[in-house]
Amino acid sequence: MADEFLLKVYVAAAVLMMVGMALLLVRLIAGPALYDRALAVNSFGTKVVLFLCLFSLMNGRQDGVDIAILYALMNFIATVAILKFFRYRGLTGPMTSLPGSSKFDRLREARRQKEAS
Amino acid sequence: MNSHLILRTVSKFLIPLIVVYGLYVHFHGDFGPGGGFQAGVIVAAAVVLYALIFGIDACKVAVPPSWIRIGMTVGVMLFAGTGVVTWLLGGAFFDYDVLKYDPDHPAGQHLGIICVELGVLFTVATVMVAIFYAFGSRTPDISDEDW
Amino acid sequence: MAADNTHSAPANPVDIPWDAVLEWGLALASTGLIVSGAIFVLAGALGVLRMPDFFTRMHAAGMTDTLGAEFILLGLMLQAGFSQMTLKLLLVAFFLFLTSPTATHAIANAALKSGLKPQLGPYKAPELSEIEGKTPSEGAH
Amino acid sequence: MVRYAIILALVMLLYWLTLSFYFEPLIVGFGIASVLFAVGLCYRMRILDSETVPYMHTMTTIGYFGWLFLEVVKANFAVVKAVLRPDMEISPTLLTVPTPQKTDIGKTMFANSITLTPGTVSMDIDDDGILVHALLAEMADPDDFVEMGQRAGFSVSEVSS
Repeated sequence: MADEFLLKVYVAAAVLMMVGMALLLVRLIAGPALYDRALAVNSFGTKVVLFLCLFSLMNGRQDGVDIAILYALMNFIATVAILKFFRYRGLTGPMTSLPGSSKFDRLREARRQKEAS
Repeated sequence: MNSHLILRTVSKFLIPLIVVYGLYVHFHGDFGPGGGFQAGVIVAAAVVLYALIFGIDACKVAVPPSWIRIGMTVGVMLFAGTGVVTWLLGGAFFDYDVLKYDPDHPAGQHLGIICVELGVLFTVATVMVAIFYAFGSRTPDISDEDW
Repeated sequence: MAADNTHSAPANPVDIPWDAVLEWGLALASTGLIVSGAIFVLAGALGVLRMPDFFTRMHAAGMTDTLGAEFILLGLMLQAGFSQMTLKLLLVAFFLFLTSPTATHAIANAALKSGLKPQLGPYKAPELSEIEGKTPSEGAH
Repeated sequence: MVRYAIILALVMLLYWLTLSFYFEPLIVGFGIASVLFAVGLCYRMRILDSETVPYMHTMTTIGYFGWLFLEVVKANFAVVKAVLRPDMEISPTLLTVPTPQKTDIGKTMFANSITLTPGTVSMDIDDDGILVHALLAEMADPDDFVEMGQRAGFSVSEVSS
Protein backbone atom coordinates (compact mmCIF):
# COMPACT_ATOMS: atom_id res chain seq x y z
CA MET A 1 0.00 0.00 0.00
CA ALA A 2 2.44 2.55 1.22
CA ASP A 3 4.98 1.13 -1.19
CA GLU A 4 2.75 1.70 -4.19
CA PHE A 5 2.06 5.25 -3.01
CA LEU A 6 5.77 5.90 -2.56
CA LEU A 7 6.51 4.56 -6.00
CA LYS A 8 4.17 7.18 -7.41
CA VAL A 9 5.91 9.86 -5.33
CA TYR A 10 9.31 8.77 -6.59
CA VAL A 11 8.10 8.87 -10.18
CA ALA A 12 6.60 12.32 -9.65
CA ALA A 13 9.81 13.64 -8.10
CA ALA A 14 11.84 12.11 -10.93
CA VAL A 15 9.61 13.78 -13.51
CA LEU A 16 9.93 17.14 -11.73
CA MET A 17 13.67 16.76 -11.67
CA MET A 18 13.74 15.88 -15.35
CA VAL A 19 11.87 19.09 -16.10
CA GLY A 20 14.51 20.94 -14.11
CA MET A 21 17.25 19.20 -16.07
CA ALA A 22 15.61 20.19 -19.35
CA LEU A 23 15.54 23.84 -18.19
CA LEU A 24 19.22 23.61 -17.32
CA LEU A 25 19.97 22.20 -20.76
CA VAL A 26 18.42 25.33 -22.25
CA ARG A 27 20.80 27.43 -20.15
CA LEU A 28 23.66 25.15 -21.13
CA ILE A 29 23.05 25.78 -24.81
CA ALA A 30 22.01 29.43 -24.59
CA GLY A 31 24.35 30.59 -21.80
CA PRO A 32 26.18 33.63 -23.13
CA ALA A 33 29.42 33.15 -21.19
CA LEU A 34 31.50 30.07 -20.58
CA TYR A 35 30.86 30.36 -16.86
CA ASP A 36 27.12 30.06 -17.36
CA ARG A 37 27.75 26.77 -19.11
CA ALA A 38 30.10 25.57 -16.38
CA LEU A 39 27.48 26.48 -13.79
CA ALA A 40 24.77 24.66 -15.73
CA VAL A 41 26.93 21.54 -16.08
CA ASN A 42 27.73 21.56 -12.37
CA SER A 43 24.10 21.98 -11.40
CA PHE A 44 23.10 19.31 -13.90
CA GLY A 45 25.56 16.96 -12.24
CA THR A 46 23.98 17.59 -8.84
CA LYS A 47 20.61 16.70 -10.29
CA VAL A 48 22.02 13.53 -11.82
CA VAL A 49 23.28 12.54 -8.37
CA LEU A 50 19.83 13.06 -6.85
CA PHE A 51 18.21 11.25 -9.75
CA LEU A 52 20.49 8.24 -9.27
CA CYS A 53 19.62 8.11 -5.55
CA LEU A 54 15.91 8.24 -6.30
CA PHE A 55 16.27 5.61 -8.97
CA SER A 56 18.20 3.19 -6.80
CA LEU A 57 15.72 3.50 -3.94
CA MET A 58 12.92 2.90 -6.44
CA ASN A 59 14.60 -0.33 -7.49
CA GLY A 60 15.69 -1.22 -3.96
CA ARG A 61 19.25 -1.74 -5.14
CA GLN A 62 22.39 -0.07 -3.86
CA ASP A 63 24.28 0.22 -7.11
CA GLY A 64 22.83 3.59 -7.95
CA VAL A 65 23.97 5.13 -4.67
CA ASP A 66 27.52 3.93 -5.31
CA ILE A 67 27.48 5.60 -8.68
CA ALA A 68 25.95 8.72 -7.12
CA ILE A 69 28.85 9.07 -4.67
CA LEU A 70 31.26 8.69 -7.54
CA TYR A 71 29.37 11.19 -9.65
CA ALA A 72 29.41 13.78 -6.89
CA LEU A 73 33.19 13.47 -6.64
CA MET A 74 33.87 13.41 -10.38
CA ASN A 75 31.58 16.39 -10.94
CA PHE A 76 33.83 18.44 -8.69
CA ILE A 77 37.01 17.33 -10.46
CA ALA A 78 35.47 18.05 -13.86
CA THR A 79 34.45 21.57 -12.83
CA VAL A 80 37.90 22.32 -11.45
CA ALA A 81 39.53 20.99 -14.62
CA ILE A 82 37.33 23.02 -16.97
CA LEU A 83 37.84 26.23 -14.99
CA LYS A 84 41.56 25.74 -14.69
CA PHE A 85 41.92 25.02 -18.39
CA PHE A 86 40.08 28.14 -19.46
CA ARG A 87 41.74 30.36 -16.92
CA TYR A 88 45.36 29.29 -17.31
CA ARG A 89 45.08 27.86 -20.86
CA GLY A 90 46.57 24.63 -19.67
CA LEU A 91 46.31 22.01 -16.97
CA THR A 92 49.90 21.94 -15.80
CA GLY A 93 50.69 25.05 -13.84
CA PRO A 94 50.37 25.08 -10.06
CA MET A 95 47.37 26.93 -8.68
CA THR A 96 48.84 26.96 -5.20
CA SER A 97 52.02 25.76 -3.61
CA LEU A 98 52.54 22.96 -1.18
CA PRO A 99 53.15 24.04 2.41
CA GLY A 100 56.00 22.90 4.55
CA SER A 101 59.73 22.50 4.08
CA SER A 102 61.05 19.66 6.18
CA LYS A 103 64.30 17.82 5.69
CA PHE A 104 62.47 15.27 3.57
CA ASP A 105 61.21 18.01 1.28
CA ARG A 106 64.65 19.51 0.84
CA LEU A 107 66.04 16.13 -0.13
CA ARG A 108 63.34 15.72 -2.73
CA GLU A 109 63.90 19.22 -4.02
CA ALA A 110 67.60 18.43 -4.47
CA ARG A 111 66.72 15.25 -6.34
CA ARG A 112 64.33 17.07 -8.61
CA GLN A 113 66.94 19.67 -9.47
CA LYS A 114 69.42 16.90 -10.22
CA GLU A 115 66.91 15.26 -12.56
CA ALA A 116 66.18 18.52 -14.28
CA SER A 117 69.80 19.36 -14.95
CA MET B 1 47.17 34.74 0.91
CA ASN B 2 46.29 32.67 -2.10
CA SER B 3 42.80 32.98 -3.48
CA HIS B 4 42.72 29.24 -4.20
CA LEU B 5 42.72 28.49 -0.49
CA ILE B 6 39.28 26.92 -0.50
CA LEU B 7 39.98 24.72 -3.49
CA ARG B 8 43.22 23.59 -1.93
CA THR B 9 41.71 22.68 1.44
CA VAL B 10 38.74 20.81 -0.01
CA SER B 11 40.83 18.97 -2.58
CA LYS B 12 43.33 17.85 0.00
CA PHE B 13 40.47 16.54 2.09
CA LEU B 14 38.94 14.70 -0.87
CA ILE B 15 42.04 12.97 -2.29
CA PRO B 16 42.28 10.07 0.21
CA LEU B 17 38.52 9.62 0.08
CA ILE B 18 38.61 9.29 -3.71
CA VAL B 19 41.49 6.82 -3.63
CA VAL B 20 39.79 4.59 -1.05
CA TYR B 21 36.55 4.81 -3.00
CA GLY B 22 38.31 3.75 -6.19
CA LEU B 23 39.84 0.74 -4.51
CA TYR B 24 36.46 -0.10 -2.98
CA VAL B 25 35.01 -0.14 -6.48
CA HIS B 26 37.84 -2.39 -7.52
CA PHE B 27 37.47 -4.98 -4.79
CA HIS B 28 33.69 -5.09 -4.98
CA GLY B 29 33.50 -5.96 -8.64
CA ASP B 30 31.91 -9.21 -7.48
CA PHE B 31 29.00 -7.64 -5.63
CA GLY B 32 28.19 -4.41 -7.41
CA PRO B 33 29.20 -2.18 -10.25
CA GLY B 34 32.93 -2.03 -10.50
CA GLY B 35 36.06 -3.74 -11.58
CA GLY B 36 39.57 -2.95 -12.53
CA PHE B 37 38.89 -0.53 -15.32
CA GLN B 38 36.62 1.86 -13.45
CA ALA B 39 38.75 1.66 -10.32
CA GLY B 40 41.86 2.53 -12.28
CA VAL B 41 40.20 5.60 -13.70
CA ILE B 42 38.99 6.73 -10.26
CA VAL B 43 42.40 6.31 -8.64
CA ALA B 44 43.94 8.19 -11.57
CA ALA B 45 41.34 10.94 -11.08
CA ALA B 46 42.65 11.50 -7.55
CA VAL B 47 46.16 11.95 -8.91
CA VAL B 48 44.84 14.27 -11.61
CA LEU B 49 43.05 16.36 -8.98
CA TYR B 50 46.32 16.68 -7.10
CA ALA B 51 48.09 17.71 -10.30
CA LEU B 52 45.39 20.26 -11.09
CA ILE B 53 45.72 21.95 -7.72
CA PHE B 54 49.44 21.72 -7.00
CA GLY B 55 50.83 21.68 -10.51
CA ILE B 56 52.24 18.89 -12.59
CA ASP B 57 55.77 19.29 -11.24
CA ALA B 58 54.72 18.53 -7.68
CA CYS B 59 52.69 15.63 -9.02
CA LYS B 60 55.69 14.24 -10.88
CA VAL B 61 57.60 14.28 -7.61
CA ALA B 62 54.82 12.46 -5.79
CA VAL B 63 54.10 9.94 -8.57
CA PRO B 64 57.30 9.77 -10.61
CA PRO B 65 57.10 8.88 -14.31
CA SER B 66 59.38 5.92 -13.67
CA TRP B 67 56.75 4.45 -11.38
CA ILE B 68 54.23 4.98 -14.11
CA ARG B 69 56.31 3.02 -16.57
CA ILE B 70 56.85 0.21 -14.06
CA GLY B 71 53.15 0.15 -13.21
CA MET B 72 52.10 -0.19 -16.84
CA THR B 73 54.48 -3.08 -17.38
CA VAL B 74 53.58 -4.86 -14.15
CA GLY B 75 49.89 -4.59 -14.96
CA VAL B 76 50.22 -6.13 -18.40
CA MET B 77 52.50 -8.82 -17.05
CA LEU B 78 50.06 -9.69 -14.25
CA PHE B 79 47.25 -9.95 -16.78
CA ALA B 80 49.10 -11.99 -19.35
CA GLY B 81 51.04 -13.90 -16.71
CA THR B 82 47.83 -15.27 -15.21
CA GLY B 83 46.96 -16.64 -18.62
CA VAL B 84 50.41 -18.10 -19.11
CA VAL B 85 50.35 -19.72 -15.67
CA THR B 86 47.04 -21.41 -16.40
CA TRP B 87 48.39 -22.50 -19.72
CA LEU B 88 51.54 -23.94 -18.17
CA LEU B 89 49.45 -25.75 -15.56
CA GLY B 90 47.78 -27.66 -18.36
CA GLY B 91 44.57 -25.74 -18.92
CA ALA B 92 43.52 -23.43 -21.69
CA PHE B 93 44.66 -19.81 -21.71
CA PHE B 94 42.75 -18.11 -18.82
CA ASP B 95 41.23 -21.38 -17.65
CA TYR B 96 41.07 -20.29 -14.01
CA ASP B 97 39.85 -23.62 -12.67
CA VAL B 98 43.32 -25.05 -13.02
CA LEU B 99 44.68 -22.58 -10.46
CA LYS B 100 42.83 -24.10 -7.53
CA TYR B 101 40.29 -26.78 -8.27
CA ASP B 102 37.37 -27.09 -5.93
CA PRO B 103 34.17 -28.78 -7.11
CA ASP B 104 31.89 -26.98 -4.61
CA HIS B 105 33.27 -23.50 -4.73
CA PRO B 106 34.74 -21.59 -7.69
CA ALA B 107 37.89 -20.71 -5.73
CA GLY B 108 40.09 -20.89 -8.79
CA GLN B 109 37.80 -18.50 -10.62
CA HIS B 110 38.02 -16.02 -7.74
CA LEU B 111 41.79 -16.21 -7.56
CA GLY B 112 42.19 -15.82 -11.30
CA ILE B 113 39.78 -12.90 -11.51
CA ILE B 114 41.52 -11.13 -8.63
CA CYS B 115 44.90 -11.43 -10.37
CA VAL B 116 43.56 -10.33 -13.75
CA GLU B 117 41.64 -7.39 -12.28
CA LEU B 118 44.68 -6.28 -10.32
CA GLY B 119 46.58 -6.22 -13.58
CA VAL B 120 43.84 -4.17 -15.21
CA LEU B 121 43.84 -1.77 -12.23
CA PHE B 122 47.58 -1.18 -12.44
CA THR B 123 47.57 -0.71 -16.20
CA VAL B 124 44.55 1.56 -16.40
CA ALA B 125 45.52 3.77 -13.47
CA THR B 126 49.06 4.27 -14.67
CA VAL B 127 48.13 4.71 -18.33
CA MET B 128 45.57 7.34 -17.35
CA VAL B 129 48.18 9.25 -15.36
CA ALA B 130 50.66 8.80 -18.22
CA ILE B 131 48.16 10.26 -20.70
CA PHE B 132 47.57 13.17 -18.36
CA TYR B 133 51.30 13.79 -18.04
CA ALA B 134 51.75 13.57 -21.80
CA PHE B 135 48.88 15.90 -22.66
CA GLY B 136 49.41 18.19 -19.72
CA SER B 137 53.06 18.77 -20.49
CA ARG B 138 52.23 20.19 -23.90
CA THR B 139 52.30 23.94 -24.17
CA PRO B 140 49.22 25.30 -25.91
CA ASP B 141 50.04 25.97 -29.54
CA ILE B 142 46.89 27.98 -30.23
CA SER B 143 47.11 31.67 -29.55
CA ASP B 144 44.50 33.27 -27.33
CA GLU B 145 42.83 35.10 -30.20
CA ASP B 146 41.86 31.88 -31.94
CA TRP B 147 39.48 30.71 -29.24
CA MET C 1 1.65 -3.75 20.35
CA ALA C 2 1.49 -1.17 23.10
CA ALA C 3 -1.99 -2.39 23.97
CA ASP C 4 -0.71 -5.88 24.84
CA ASN C 5 1.21 -4.65 27.90
CA THR C 6 -1.76 -2.97 29.58
CA HIS C 7 -3.31 -5.94 31.42
CA SER C 8 -5.86 -3.76 33.22
CA ALA C 9 -7.89 -3.22 30.06
CA PRO C 10 -9.68 -6.51 29.40
CA ALA C 11 -10.78 -5.87 25.85
CA ASN C 12 -9.38 -3.31 23.51
CA PRO C 13 -12.29 -1.77 21.65
CA VAL C 14 -10.27 -0.08 18.90
CA ASP C 15 -7.25 -2.02 17.79
CA ILE C 16 -4.93 0.57 16.32
CA PRO C 17 -2.71 -0.97 13.65
CA TRP C 18 0.54 0.61 14.84
CA ASP C 19 2.61 -0.92 12.06
CA ALA C 20 0.48 0.57 9.34
CA VAL C 21 0.35 3.94 11.13
CA LEU C 22 4.12 4.01 11.41
CA GLU C 23 4.55 2.95 7.81
CA TRP C 24 2.16 5.59 6.52
CA GLY C 25 3.60 8.25 8.78
CA LEU C 26 7.08 7.60 7.47
CA ALA C 27 5.77 7.45 3.92
CA LEU C 28 3.97 10.78 4.28
CA ALA C 29 6.96 12.45 5.95
CA SER C 30 9.32 11.32 3.25
CA THR C 31 6.77 12.26 0.59
CA GLY C 32 6.66 15.79 1.95
CA LEU C 33 10.44 16.03 2.04
CA ILE C 34 10.95 14.54 -1.42
CA VAL C 35 8.27 16.60 -3.12
CA SER C 36 9.39 19.85 -1.50
CA GLY C 37 12.97 19.03 -2.41
CA ALA C 38 11.99 18.37 -6.01
CA ILE C 39 10.10 21.68 -6.06
CA PHE C 40 13.22 23.46 -4.77
CA VAL C 41 15.27 21.76 -7.46
CA LEU C 42 12.78 22.88 -10.10
CA ALA C 43 12.73 26.43 -8.72
CA GLY C 44 16.51 26.50 -8.82
CA ALA C 45 16.55 25.39 -12.44
CA LEU C 46 13.93 28.01 -13.27
CA GLY C 47 16.05 30.63 -11.52
CA VAL C 48 19.12 29.59 -13.51
CA LEU C 49 17.04 30.09 -16.63
CA ARG C 50 15.49 33.48 -15.88
CA MET C 51 17.96 35.42 -13.75
CA PRO C 52 19.50 38.39 -15.56
CA ASP C 53 23.25 37.86 -15.27
CA PHE C 54 25.74 35.19 -14.38
CA PHE C 55 26.33 36.11 -10.76
CA THR C 56 22.65 36.05 -9.92
CA ARG C 57 22.17 32.72 -11.67
CA MET C 58 24.77 31.33 -9.32
CA HIS C 59 22.47 31.94 -6.35
CA ALA C 60 19.65 30.02 -7.97
CA ALA C 61 21.93 27.09 -8.75
CA GLY C 62 23.24 27.12 -5.20
CA MET C 63 19.72 26.86 -3.88
CA THR C 64 19.22 23.64 -5.83
CA ASP C 65 22.48 22.26 -4.55
CA THR C 66 21.71 22.85 -0.90
CA LEU C 67 18.14 22.62 0.17
CA GLY C 68 16.75 20.64 -2.78
CA ALA C 69 19.46 18.02 -2.50
CA GLU C 70 19.36 17.77 1.28
CA PHE C 71 15.58 17.50 1.44
CA ILE C 72 15.44 14.77 -1.19
CA LEU C 73 18.24 12.83 0.45
CA LEU C 74 16.60 13.21 3.89
CA GLY C 75 13.35 11.88 2.49
CA LEU C 76 15.13 8.93 0.93
CA MET C 77 16.98 8.27 4.19
CA LEU C 78 13.68 8.06 6.05
CA GLN C 79 12.59 5.40 3.60
CA ALA C 80 15.84 3.45 3.72
CA GLY C 81 15.60 3.03 7.50
CA PHE C 82 18.52 1.75 9.55
CA SER C 83 20.57 0.13 6.84
CA GLN C 84 23.72 0.50 4.83
CA MET C 85 21.75 2.48 2.27
CA THR C 86 21.22 5.26 4.84
CA LEU C 87 24.93 5.48 5.52
CA LYS C 88 25.66 5.69 1.81
CA LEU C 89 23.00 8.34 1.33
CA LEU C 90 24.60 10.25 4.21
CA LEU C 91 27.89 10.04 2.37
CA VAL C 92 26.24 11.39 -0.79
CA ALA C 93 24.74 14.24 1.23
CA PHE C 94 28.08 14.97 2.87
CA PHE C 95 29.96 15.04 -0.42
CA LEU C 96 27.36 17.29 -2.01
CA PHE C 97 27.48 19.55 1.07
CA LEU C 98 31.23 19.77 0.66
CA THR C 99 31.78 19.92 -3.09
CA SER C 100 28.88 21.98 -4.40
CA PRO C 101 29.71 25.25 -2.56
CA THR C 102 33.35 24.77 -3.44
CA ALA C 103 32.52 24.34 -7.13
CA THR C 104 30.22 27.37 -7.01
CA HIS C 105 32.97 29.40 -5.37
CA ALA C 106 35.47 28.23 -7.98
CA ILE C 107 33.18 29.20 -10.88
CA ALA C 108 32.44 32.59 -9.31
CA ASN C 109 36.11 33.24 -8.65
CA ALA C 110 37.09 32.29 -12.20
CA ALA C 111 34.36 34.49 -13.67
CA LEU C 112 35.40 37.42 -11.47
CA LYS C 113 39.08 37.03 -12.34
CA SER C 114 38.34 36.74 -16.04
CA GLY C 115 36.80 40.19 -15.93
CA LEU C 116 33.08 39.46 -15.89
CA LYS C 117 31.46 42.44 -14.15
CA PRO C 118 28.59 41.74 -11.80
CA GLN C 119 25.50 43.77 -12.51
CA LEU C 120 24.76 45.68 -9.31
CA GLY C 121 21.89 47.76 -8.00
CA PRO C 122 18.16 47.15 -7.97
CA TYR C 123 16.85 45.16 -10.88
CA LYS C 124 13.32 44.38 -12.00
CA ALA C 125 12.27 41.94 -14.64
CA PRO C 126 11.00 43.77 -17.71
CA GLU C 127 7.30 43.66 -18.42
CA LEU C 128 6.11 41.29 -21.10
CA SER C 129 5.11 44.20 -23.32
CA GLU C 130 8.63 45.65 -23.11
CA ILE C 131 10.24 42.38 -24.19
CA GLU C 132 8.07 42.03 -27.26
CA GLY C 133 9.28 45.30 -28.66
CA LYS C 134 12.94 44.39 -28.30
CA THR C 135 15.10 42.07 -30.32
CA PRO C 136 15.51 38.56 -28.90
CA SER C 137 19.18 39.06 -28.04
CA GLU C 138 18.42 41.93 -25.71
CA GLY C 139 15.65 39.99 -24.03
CA ALA C 140 17.85 36.96 -23.42
CA HIS C 141 20.51 38.87 -21.58
CA MET D 1 52.80 13.50 10.78
CA VAL D 2 52.66 9.95 12.14
CA ARG D 3 49.72 10.98 14.25
CA TYR D 4 47.89 12.30 11.19
CA ALA D 5 48.71 9.13 9.26
CA ILE D 6 47.23 6.95 12.01
CA ILE D 7 44.08 9.04 12.32
CA LEU D 8 43.65 9.10 8.54
CA ALA D 9 44.09 5.32 8.34
CA LEU D 10 41.48 4.72 11.05
CA VAL D 11 38.94 7.06 9.46
CA MET D 12 39.55 5.60 6.01
CA LEU D 13 39.04 2.09 7.40
CA LEU D 14 35.73 3.21 8.88
CA TYR D 15 34.81 4.72 5.51
CA TRP D 16 35.71 1.50 3.73
CA LEU D 17 33.57 -0.55 6.14
CA THR D 18 30.67 1.86 5.62
CA LEU D 19 30.93 1.42 1.90
CA SER D 20 31.57 -2.29 1.92
CA PHE D 21 29.62 -3.89 4.79
CA TYR D 22 31.23 -7.26 4.04
CA PHE D 23 33.09 -8.41 7.11
CA GLU D 24 34.80 -11.46 5.62
CA PRO D 25 38.52 -11.58 6.42
CA LEU D 26 39.51 -11.45 2.75
CA ILE D 27 37.50 -8.34 1.96
CA VAL D 28 38.56 -6.56 5.16
CA GLY D 29 42.14 -7.48 4.30
CA PHE D 30 41.70 -5.86 0.91
CA GLY D 31 40.28 -2.85 2.72
CA ILE D 32 43.32 -2.56 4.96
CA ALA D 33 45.56 -2.83 1.91
CA SER D 34 43.60 -0.07 0.15
CA VAL D 35 43.77 2.17 3.22
CA LEU D 36 47.51 1.68 3.45
CA PHE D 37 47.84 2.49 -0.24
CA ALA D 38 45.81 5.68 0.19
CA VAL D 39 47.81 6.81 3.23
CA GLY D 40 51.03 6.04 1.38
CA LEU D 41 49.91 8.07 -1.60
CA CYS D 42 49.02 10.98 0.69
CA TYR D 43 52.47 10.70 2.26
CA ARG D 44 54.09 10.80 -1.17
CA MET D 45 51.94 13.79 -2.06
CA ARG D 46 53.05 15.62 1.13
CA ILE D 47 49.50 16.39 2.16
CA LEU D 48 49.46 14.60 5.51
CA ASP D 49 48.66 17.59 7.71
CA SER D 50 45.81 19.07 9.68
CA GLU D 51 43.94 20.12 6.51
CA THR D 52 43.78 16.65 5.02
CA VAL D 53 42.95 15.12 8.39
CA PRO D 54 40.49 17.45 10.13
CA TYR D 55 38.70 14.56 11.83
CA MET D 56 39.58 15.68 15.35
CA HIS D 57 36.85 18.31 15.17
CA THR D 58 34.08 15.95 14.05
CA MET D 59 31.76 16.49 17.01
CA THR D 60 31.82 20.29 16.93
CA THR D 61 31.55 20.23 13.14
CA ILE D 62 28.42 18.11 13.24
CA GLY D 63 26.87 20.55 15.71
CA TYR D 64 27.81 23.42 13.45
CA PHE D 65 26.28 21.68 10.42
CA GLY D 66 23.03 21.34 12.33
CA TRP D 67 22.97 25.09 13.06
CA LEU D 68 23.98 25.86 9.48
CA PHE D 69 21.20 23.71 8.09
CA LEU D 70 18.61 25.79 9.95
CA GLU D 71 20.18 28.98 8.61
CA VAL D 72 20.10 27.53 5.09
CA VAL D 73 16.42 26.66 5.42
CA LYS D 74 15.62 30.17 6.66
CA ALA D 75 17.55 31.88 3.90
CA ASN D 76 16.17 29.66 1.17
CA PHE D 77 12.64 30.99 1.34
CA ALA D 78 13.70 34.56 0.60
CA VAL D 79 15.57 33.40 -2.48
CA VAL D 80 12.74 31.17 -3.68
CA LYS D 81 10.38 34.09 -3.32
CA ALA D 82 12.69 36.32 -5.34
CA VAL D 83 13.10 33.71 -8.05
CA LEU D 84 9.47 32.85 -8.45
CA ARG D 85 8.03 36.38 -8.34
CA PRO D 86 6.95 37.50 -11.77
CA ASP D 87 8.65 40.91 -11.45
CA MET D 88 11.71 39.38 -9.70
CA GLU D 89 12.79 42.25 -7.49
CA ILE D 90 16.47 41.69 -6.75
CA SER D 91 19.30 44.05 -5.91
CA PRO D 92 22.71 42.38 -6.25
CA THR D 93 25.27 43.89 -3.88
CA LEU D 94 28.96 43.32 -3.26
CA LEU D 95 30.44 43.45 0.21
CA THR D 96 33.59 42.41 2.00
CA VAL D 97 33.35 40.28 5.10
CA PRO D 98 36.38 40.11 7.40
CA THR D 99 37.72 36.69 8.30
CA PRO D 100 38.54 36.44 12.00
CA GLN D 101 39.56 32.76 11.69
CA LYS D 102 43.19 31.92 12.23
CA THR D 103 43.55 28.68 10.30
CA ASP D 104 42.99 28.05 6.62
CA ILE D 105 40.49 25.35 7.34
CA GLY D 106 38.47 27.73 9.49
CA LYS D 107 38.45 30.24 6.66
CA THR D 108 37.38 27.52 4.24
CA MET D 109 34.57 26.52 6.56
CA PHE D 110 33.41 30.12 6.83
CA ALA D 111 33.57 30.80 3.07
CA ASN D 112 31.77 27.56 2.25
CA SER D 113 29.09 28.36 4.83
CA ILE D 114 28.55 31.72 3.15
CA THR D 115 28.22 30.01 -0.22
CA LEU D 116 25.89 27.37 1.17
CA THR D 117 23.53 29.98 2.54
CA PRO D 118 21.39 30.86 -0.46
CA GLY D 119 21.52 34.46 -1.53
CA THR D 120 25.18 34.95 -0.66
CA VAL D 121 28.15 33.56 -2.57
CA SER D 122 31.77 34.04 -1.59
CA MET D 123 33.58 35.14 -4.70
CA ASP D 124 37.13 35.80 -3.65
CA ILE D 125 39.21 35.39 -0.53
CA ASP D 126 42.29 37.42 0.30
CA ASP D 127 43.91 39.24 3.19
CA ASP D 128 41.10 41.78 3.54
CA GLY D 129 38.45 39.15 3.87
CA ILE D 130 35.89 37.42 1.72
CA LEU D 131 34.29 39.24 -1.20
CA VAL D 132 30.62 38.31 -1.04
CA HIS D 133 28.00 38.72 -3.74
CA ALA D 134 24.55 39.04 -2.20
CA LEU D 135 21.36 38.60 -4.17
CA LEU D 136 19.23 40.91 -2.05
CA ALA D 137 20.31 44.18 -0.46
CA GLU D 138 18.99 43.21 2.97
CA MET D 139 21.31 40.18 3.01
CA ALA D 140 24.35 42.41 2.49
CA ASP D 141 25.05 43.40 6.06
CA PRO D 142 28.52 42.43 7.36
CA ASP D 143 27.18 42.24 10.92
CA ASP D 144 24.99 39.28 9.96
CA PHE D 145 28.04 37.21 9.21
CA VAL D 146 29.74 37.74 12.56
CA GLU D 147 27.91 34.94 14.36
CA MET D 148 28.46 32.53 11.48
CA GLY D 149 32.15 33.40 11.45
CA GLN D 150 32.50 32.76 15.17
CA ARG D 151 30.66 29.47 14.97
CA ALA D 152 32.65 28.36 11.92
CA GLY D 153 35.88 29.13 13.71
CA PHE D 154 34.72 27.31 16.82
CA SER D 155 33.62 24.28 14.84
CA VAL D 156 37.18 23.51 13.78
CA SER D 157 38.49 24.31 17.29
CA GLU D 158 40.88 26.90 15.82
CA VAL D 159 44.00 25.04 16.84
CA SER D 160 46.85 26.52 14.88
CA SER D 161 48.49 24.00 12.60
